Parts: sequence; C-alpha cells; structure tokens
Amino acid sequence: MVAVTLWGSLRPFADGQTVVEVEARTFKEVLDRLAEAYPGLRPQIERGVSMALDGKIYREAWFAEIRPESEVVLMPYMTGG
Amino acid sequence: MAFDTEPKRDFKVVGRRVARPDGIDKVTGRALYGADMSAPGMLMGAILRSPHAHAEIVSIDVTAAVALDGVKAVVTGADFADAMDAATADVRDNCLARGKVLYDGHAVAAVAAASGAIARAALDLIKVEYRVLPSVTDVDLAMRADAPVVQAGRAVEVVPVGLSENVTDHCEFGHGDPEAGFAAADLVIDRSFTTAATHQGYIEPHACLASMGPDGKADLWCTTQGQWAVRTACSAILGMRASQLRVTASEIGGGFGGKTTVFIEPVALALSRKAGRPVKIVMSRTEVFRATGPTVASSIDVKIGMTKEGRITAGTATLRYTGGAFPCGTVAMGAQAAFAAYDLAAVRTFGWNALTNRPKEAAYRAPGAPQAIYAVESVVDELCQKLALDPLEVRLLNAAREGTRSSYGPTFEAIGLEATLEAAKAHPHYAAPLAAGQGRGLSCGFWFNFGGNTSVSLTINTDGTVGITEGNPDIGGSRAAISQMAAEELGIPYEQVRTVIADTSSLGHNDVTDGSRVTFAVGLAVIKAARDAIAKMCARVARIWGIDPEAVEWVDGAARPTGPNAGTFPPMTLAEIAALSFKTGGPIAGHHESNADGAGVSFGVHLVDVEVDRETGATKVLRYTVFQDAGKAVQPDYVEGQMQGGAVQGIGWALNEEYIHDAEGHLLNPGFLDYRVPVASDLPPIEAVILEIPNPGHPYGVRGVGETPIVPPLAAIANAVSRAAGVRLTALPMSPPRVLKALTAQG
Amino acid sequence: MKTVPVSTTINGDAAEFICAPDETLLDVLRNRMGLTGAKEGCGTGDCGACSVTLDGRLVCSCLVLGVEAEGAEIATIEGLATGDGLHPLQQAFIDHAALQCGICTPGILVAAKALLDKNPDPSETELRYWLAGNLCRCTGYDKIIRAVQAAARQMRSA
Amino acid sequence: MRYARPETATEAVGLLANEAGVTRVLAGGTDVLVQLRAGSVTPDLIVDIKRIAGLRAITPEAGGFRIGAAVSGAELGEHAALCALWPGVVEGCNLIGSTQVQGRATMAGNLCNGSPAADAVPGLVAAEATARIEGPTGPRECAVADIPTGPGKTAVQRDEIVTSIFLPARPARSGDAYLRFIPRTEMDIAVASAAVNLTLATDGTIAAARVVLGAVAPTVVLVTEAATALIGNRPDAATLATLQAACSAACNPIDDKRGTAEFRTQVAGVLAKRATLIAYARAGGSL
Repeated sequence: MVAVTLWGSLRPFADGQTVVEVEARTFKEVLDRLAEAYPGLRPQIERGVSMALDGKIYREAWFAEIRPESEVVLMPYMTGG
Repeated sequence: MAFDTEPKRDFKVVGRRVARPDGIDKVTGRALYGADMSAPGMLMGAILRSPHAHAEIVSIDVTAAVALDGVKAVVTGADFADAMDAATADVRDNCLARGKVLYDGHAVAAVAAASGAIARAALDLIKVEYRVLPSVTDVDLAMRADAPVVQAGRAVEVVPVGLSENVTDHCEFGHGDPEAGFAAADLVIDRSFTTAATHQGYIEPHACLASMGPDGKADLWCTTQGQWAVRTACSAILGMRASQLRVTASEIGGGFGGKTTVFIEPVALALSRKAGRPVKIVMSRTEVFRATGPTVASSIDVKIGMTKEGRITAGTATLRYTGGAFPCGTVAMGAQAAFAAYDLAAVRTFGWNALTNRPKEAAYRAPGAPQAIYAVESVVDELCQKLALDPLEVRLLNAAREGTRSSYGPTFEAIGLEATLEAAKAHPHYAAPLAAGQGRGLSCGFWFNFGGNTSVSLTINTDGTVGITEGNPDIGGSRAAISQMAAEELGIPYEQVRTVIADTSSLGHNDVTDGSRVTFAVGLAVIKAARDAIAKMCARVARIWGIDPEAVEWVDGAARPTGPNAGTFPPMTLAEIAALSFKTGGPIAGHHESNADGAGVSFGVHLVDVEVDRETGATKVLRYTVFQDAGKAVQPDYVEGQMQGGAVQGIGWALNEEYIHDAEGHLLNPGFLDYRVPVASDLPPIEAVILEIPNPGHPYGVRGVGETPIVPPLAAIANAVSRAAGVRLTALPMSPPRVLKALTAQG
Repeated sequence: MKTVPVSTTINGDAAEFICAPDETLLDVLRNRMGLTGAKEGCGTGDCGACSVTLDGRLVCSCLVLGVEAEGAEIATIEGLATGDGLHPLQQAFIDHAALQCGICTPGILVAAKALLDKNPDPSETELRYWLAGNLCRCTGYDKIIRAVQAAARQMRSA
Repeated sequence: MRYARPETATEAVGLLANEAGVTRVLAGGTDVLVQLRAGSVTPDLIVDIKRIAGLRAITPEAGGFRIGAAVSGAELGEHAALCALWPGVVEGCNLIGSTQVQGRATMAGNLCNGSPAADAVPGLVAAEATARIEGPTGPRECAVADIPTGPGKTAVQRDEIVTSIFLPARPARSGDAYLRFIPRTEMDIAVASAAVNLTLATDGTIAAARVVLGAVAPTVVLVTEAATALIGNRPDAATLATLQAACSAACNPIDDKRGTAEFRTQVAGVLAKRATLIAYARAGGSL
C-alpha cells in the first residue's frame, strides 16, 4: 500500500481524508485506484494532476515507479511562464 | 537522469561565457522576428475589438466591410470550429468572441485586405449591435453574491455552492494546526493586501503570417514561446489535422509567459483560408495591452504568528485571484508557493479564482507566486520590525531545508535557500551603512521549475561539426547553453556546434519555453542525444578496430580503446569517425525524446536599498543585489541576465505598473506612456550573485533560473519602503500618490 | 491616398521611394525598403525600438513621416557595421551579453552610437538618461550599460 | 490626407486658410503623429513648417532670443547662450519625452498642443515669453500666457501658425527653474509641475517673481499670491511655507490615471518650493 497525500480541497471527495492508502506501483495505478475508490476525484484527475514522489515533482509521468515507503503527494497540474 | 557525481566533472565548455550564436544577427538587425516576414500576395489583417467591458453581441453586420474595395475576407467567431475541450474553447472564444464580449478590447471580427489602411477602414464599416451589461473588474466585488456574472456555469466541483457564479476555482493546501500555532505565538499579525494586474510588457507585439492553400495545408510563422502549442491550439480551433499545419517560430522579442498561448494566429489562419492568400496580422501596442494576457490581480489575507525569538509558529493565507473573463488556475500555484521558504509545523492556504471583465490571464514569470509571496514576506517583515528581530536571521531560523515538509506537501530534497541566505548575510550590501530617509528590504522568493516534453536531434556532420535541432524558441540565449552542453558532452569545441530551432514538421513535440525549463530539459535531452550519438560512434569504431563495443570509450572528443583486451589503437576523433561515416554504415545522429522531470525547485533572496521622498512619495531604488541558487550556471552571463531582468520586472510591479480601469471597465492606460515599465534611468546597477548548488535531477546539476527572480522584488521593496518611510503599504503598486497618502495619514 | 515620391539617403546610399503622406518613416523602412532592423514596439515614441538617425539626430522613426525624409540622411542599424567588421558597440553587446531577446537591441545600438558620437565618455547617469527612451524588458539594463561603457572605452583608446 | 511643405509663413497660412477639412500643423510631429496613429484626428491636410525660412533658427534679439517654431528641444539644449540666459525654460523643454523625442519636439508645438501638462509652457509663462503668430492678416504678437485656453484648446486660430517664441532679455541677478513630478525618472507626462522666475535685489532679497504651475488646472496657473510671498523676502523656511500653501491653494486639478487631485495639489506646492531654491541659487542668491 502507498500513502497518497491529497491537497486540502480534495478532502471532501475522499471521505474527509487528506491521506489515503492505495495499492499501486506506478503513478498511473495511483490515479486509477484513486478514481475507483473516490469517484468524486475523477473530474480533478481528468483536468490534470501532478505528483511529487519523494520530493521530486512529476507532471505527467504515468509509469514513474512507486515503492511502498515512497512519499507520494498529489498536486494540481502546474504551468510556468 | 541523475546528477553525475562520479567522476567529478571538470567542465571545459559549460560555465564559460561564450558568445551566443544568434548574437551577430541580433546586433545587425538581420534577425527576423514575428513582424519581419512577408509573403508574395500577402494581405494585411486587422481586428475589430469591443468598446465595452461586458455586452451581449446582438448582431454583427459585415456587409459594408465585405463590399469595400480591397477587402478579401471578413471573419467572426462563427468561422471557428465548435467541438474542442473546454480550455481550448476558452482560447478560441478569447481570439474571437462568441455571444458575449467579456472585456474592453475583446476581439469581435477581423478583416483581411490589400493593405493595413484598407483593413482598418473596413473595421469601421462592421456594424456590431451590443446590449451592454453591467461589468466588474475588482476581484473582491466579483466574488460578492450580487456581482454581475461574467460567465455562468464555469465553477469546478470543488467550489462550494452558494457563492457568486464568478467563483470558478477553489483550493486548499497545508498541514498542521494553525490555531494551535497562533496560540503559541508571542505576536500574531493579520494583514490584507492587494496587487494590481501587470503585463509581461514584452517589447515585440504579437505578430504572425498565415498561409493556407485550398488543399487545407497551412504554414504559420509567428512569434511564440512554443510552436507546438500554437499548432495544437490552432488546428483545434480551425478544425484542421495537426499534420496539415506547420508552425515556424520566429525570433521572439520577449514573452515572459505571455506568448505561451494564441491570440491572433487562429484569426490569421481563418482569414487566409477564406481569402486564399497569405495574411499577416501585427498587433498594435494598444491591442497588446487591451487584449493579451496580463497576470492576475489579487486580494490576499495573511496571518502569521511568531515567538519573540523569531520562530514562526503558524501561517495562513487566503488568496483571491482573478484571471480575467475565463477560468484560471493560477491561484493554486500561488497558494502552494506562498510559504515555500519556511519550515512550518502549521500552515494553511486557501485559494479562490473569480471571473472579472478583464482580459484572459496569460502566464507571467512564476505565475501566481509573486503576489502570494509578497503578502507573506511583508507580514514576516512586519513581525521582525515589531519584535525587533533581524529579518535575515529570522529567515535563516525558519528556512526550509533538505528534509523540510514543504508548505505544499512534498518533502524538500537538497535546496539552496539557506546557502542563499548565508550569501546575502555575508555580502557587503547587507552591512553597508544607510543614510537618513533610506531603508533596506529583504525578501525570499521561490519557484517550482518544470521539465516537460522535449525532443532533440543531433547530427554528426561529415566535417566533424555538429548540428542540433531543438524546438524551444530562444528568448534569452538558450541556444548558447544548449550548444555548450552538446560540446561538453561530445568533447568538441563550442564553435563546432550549431543549434537551430525547428518548425513543428521537423521534430517531435516540444512544450513551450516556460517554467524555467529550457536549459534544464532541453539540456538534459541534448546530453542524452549526445550520449546516443557517442554510443553509435563507439560502435562504429569498435567495428573498425575489430574489438567489442564495450572496449571503446569516449574521452575528450575521441574514441579510445579501454580495458585489458582492447588492444592499442590511436584514438579516433569525432571528425575522423564522421569523415568515415558513409563507409561505416551511413550518417550518424543521436536523438532523445522524453517528458523530463526532476527540474528542482529554486530559491532566491533579494536585498534592496531605497530612498523615499517624504514630500512627493517617490521611491528611488539605490542599490539592488540578487542572490539565487541557479544549480550549475551553464552560461553565467545569461543566468545573471535572468536574475537582473526578473528583478527589474519585479521592481516595476512593486512601484508603478498596473492595469487601471474606469468604473465601466475600460482600460485607461493601454500604452507604454501610462503603463510604466522601468526605464534605464530609474535603476541602479543590479548585482547578481549566483550560487551553484547542483540539482540532483540533472547530469550537470542544472536548475531552472528564469522565473524565481521576479518573485522577491515586490516584498523586498515594500519592506525597504516601510523601513525608509515608516509606513507599511499593503497595496501594489506603491505609486507615489499611494505612498504620499500613507505618509500624510501618518502625519 | 495619393502617394508621394521621396529622394533620400539611407546608410550612405541614395534611395528613392514612394509613400502615402500618412505613412511613417518606420513603415517605409520596413515595408518599402526591406530594412526590418528597426522594430515597432509601440508606434507612439514610447519604446525607442524604431530608433534611427535623421540628419545625424536621433529620432523615433515611428514619429517621422516618410515624406519628411525628402533630402535627408537616414542611418539605421543596418548601416552600423562596415563591410565585414562589427561596430565596437555591436561587438561589446555580444561580448557583454547585453541582449536577451534582442528586439530592443537595434534601437539601443543606434541610440548609443548617437550618444558616443556626441560624448565619447558619458557617465553612467548620462548614459542611463540618454537611453531612457529605449525600453528593454529582458535585461534590467545592467549589461547594456556595461556594454556601452566598454565600447566607449575601446573607442576612446582606438 | 495631403502633405504640404511650404517655404514661407504666408504660404503656410494660405494653405491652412484654403483647406475646408481638418488640418494639422507639423513641426516636430511628436504629438501629431501619435494622434494620427491613435486615429484621434484624421487630417485632410498636414502643413509641415520645418522648411519655412528662419523657423529652425535661434536668433539673438534685443538682449533675448527669438526661437523659431521648428527648433527642436535638442537644439535648444545645445545653445549655450540661451541655456545661460533662460536655464529654466530650456530645462522644461528638455524634459519633454526621450532623447529621440528631443530630436524632434519643439517648444512651439508643445505650446500649441494645448496640454495642461505641457513641460515647456510653465517656464515660458514665468519668463513672460511672447509668441509671434502668422495669420491671414500678417503677424501678431501674443503673450504665451494667453495661448492655452483649455485642455487641447489654444488661442491660435485654425488659419494661423506660431512662427517663433521670443524670450526677453532679463535683468542682472535673475534665475529661473522648472521642476515636474513624474512617477518614473523619464518618459512620463507631468503629474504636477512648477516654474519659478526670480530677480534679486542687491541685498539678496527677491525683487521680482513669477510662479507658474502646470498640470493642476485646465491651463497653466500663474500664482500671483506665491510671487507676492516671495517678493521682499529671501526663500527662508517661513517664506517657502507661505509660497507652498499659496501654490496648493491655487490648484484646481482632476483625478485621473496619472495622479489624484489631492496628490497634485500637495506636490505642486513642493515643486514650487524646490524650484524657488534652484532659481534663487541661479540668480546668485545664497541663504
């Protein structure tokens, strides 16, 4: 299981939790499991989310590998100037 | 790709202040920018814009315009495709309005004619009937339940019900228990701030030349930060297949985020499609201000608690941003960045975006961060003043470092904030004496930095020179840095490498030049492409020598035998291998395509001295020093240039730049006369101090540089003004009337 | 609009063109003479990107009518380098990284040359005020000032 | 639009008089071309006065100088004798726009544009300059002070042109100065401005004074109360405070994108005070 930290405004769509556990080995599996377990998160996932994996921000890397002890933080998809 | 730690690199080309490859073209006037291209049979396009901030378009009658001699095509929003995703539909509706005009200057129709003068005359003949609606440009007013609704039904699901329909987005970040933190503080300060919308202010107006044939194939030349993004947007808006549209990026006369989207390009294509001839559109400066993207305007509340020793116990912020008349997600970046410089047990930020009758926001250098960090750094400074603490020591005491849980969630890897603060502390500027009426300000700044989709191709020419094809418009000297990294990796002189920027038909996709990504991500790709070419060259040499490919290594631009069984062969240089390439299997090239991650966040610290004229409210910037962790500085001149240029844009934002609207929502200052960007005589020298803390996510340790420097100036100058004049301003810009009013109120 | 024939000298060469009476010198240079080195950043004299000299006097070519050039001598960025050699200012801009995007560069070079022709040893303050009409949004002006100072030093010692 | 380049003032006036449509006189063009670009005027006839004989000359006359209407700001600044005689007038002209604008912009054009914020005008009014105006019935003389009549409006008729401005001789121990407030250091339109012209008595007290404010009313304002405050005094703190108050009291400004009425009122007094000290020093006074 991987502990995934959500940002605060997603809490209402994840039964009031900010940390949810999912069975996943990649970023894509995190997103798929989240969308299955918490359908309310699906619109945000479709709009775009990034992921910080052990402190490094990945914007769209589906196949980034996740270990059970990894720190996984979901972030809005971001752009620069 | 991780930082190359072994063997420790002794750079030969990277880090040198080489001459940029486009230098001579740009100092002789030969370089071709957006408006510098023309085509046989070219028509000139012009765009009719709304005189109202908010109105329903009842009807558009183009009959008289079409009938004018020399007019070849007239288009409206009806000439664009209908089906596309919501974000692209917003871009489309910003290029030519549908149903309603949403801000003063919103495009309504366009004409292509034999000359610019005829096209402009034709605009006067287009009859648009408007039903004027109430408008709102202020973000706080727009969030009120009784505000005029700019667009209905645009809120995402996270927005609570019952608010104004203008509220489109909401976000919350943070951890810990702020209330407990405030209870543990010796002093809590709660302040509200506003920042005006500012424009990127690139000197080159948007310009493009579109040519579409009757077979539907089209070419587009334009000034842009990303030709693939232009192709994606335009092909969707025109209902074309992407393969049928080739976009070539001209030299670009500044962008700063403002040229990451399209405004006139789909219009020129639609006109060309209708007229069957090439169409050129060049915006006037007035159009640039009225109808291209400024940054968000904001209203921000910040509350911070501190112990009398200077430890921050908790921080909260509520950010209300408006990205203009279309939904905008910039507030999420502000809400994440606000407290990024601090190691906090309790932090919470809330972001809201509201629609207003302003132009559609476009990204501007570290979008969303300057406003949020201005508010936070102002309150931290005020706490230092009230608690009689040294503002730099307080930052050091609370600085985020490796292992800190960031305010936006993830735990920081190796970051350079402490080193940057220590450099500022040790610099003579920090201890220099100040005269009466002068004050010194300090602020930290932060930006995420991004990587992104990148394709690079590298060819080994038969004469031993190297060509690099990359896809990111070069705004500030990136071709030099890319060439340097290729030369470094290949072990050849910089002068033997030429980097060109490809059109969309010549290379795989590249994300726009944004997010401080180019030197990092394109550099990473070019290093990998070079390694790909090196592997191929080593394999060829192995065949020539009749040994295993693993027994050939690449050292200083040549293949050498290595290992016990390799034999003794004299090294073969890149030029020698290249000359034999036709005999050894054909042309040699390397390439790399990836979506790069690991850009590595960036911190900066700015120190500024100002003097305030107490009788006029004028602020003079006396001395300015920028400290920033740049990772490895590939071409230090251009790293310094980013730091200096970003600082000066921030100075303009702090002191004078603002979008000024009247009560009906008309923009009152759409020109460089009254939208006051800094001029040379406003400024002192800007000293740039580069710190090189290697980014673990790049083989040479390169980190993004370009965006962070615009973040600290807003608060640094506000803090300096506060210390010089004894008044704390909470609204940007700190224009002389505002400063004088504050001084007068102080007595 | 009836066009007007104009005889003038551009970068030392006799040049003739026709233009409409309301056409600016900038438009004439760019659209009729193919000299696109002068840029339009504003069209109202606020940015200096279109700087040229008219009878030796630094002007914004967007604030001059093409018809006013009758009999005048015009110098543009295209005439700054001679043959295969860059002007010291041009070389200094490359050496000192005084340009990023480069759109303001032609105007700044023309303006800086006009200053050094008049005052070979300007102070930094004189230089900054002289160039106040040339907006640059990329560099913060610092490296531009250094480059002009370096070129001035070199020109004085030459 | 037609373009004419007359060689005499009479010819220019004739062209203007015979044109039924919209006309514009072109000297430096730094306002006219901006108006053309903005589409705020679409003239039928442009009359370029730069080739009229004498209009580009600065000529000594009766101890003062006659300045042709087509003399650029840069040319004024390069005229050492003029700068020595009327430094405040020249510094006002030289503040208009950039170096590039200085290469073209004229004092007469700045006057005829009718802007309440014109930088050249307060100094000219303080100097009691006169303008020579050529019209259908020949030349007439007019005090510069009487030319602006409101924003964008002047006493120069549509068939007239200003051909020169005369700056008179001045007594010994005289000095003038002009200051304006702008948010930046260059490139802005004055938010408030003040010109001061002083002549000192032998004892260092002020014998004659004219104080003129710009950008604080529909036209420049000659503040006689401010002059009265100065006359007979040295510019000590008390005198300057009276002057500053008189100047602020004389303001009738508007709120606009460039500044609030409150700000203009406050700053106009400050500028008058500071300009007085400069003019006083230039007149040879010492406090």
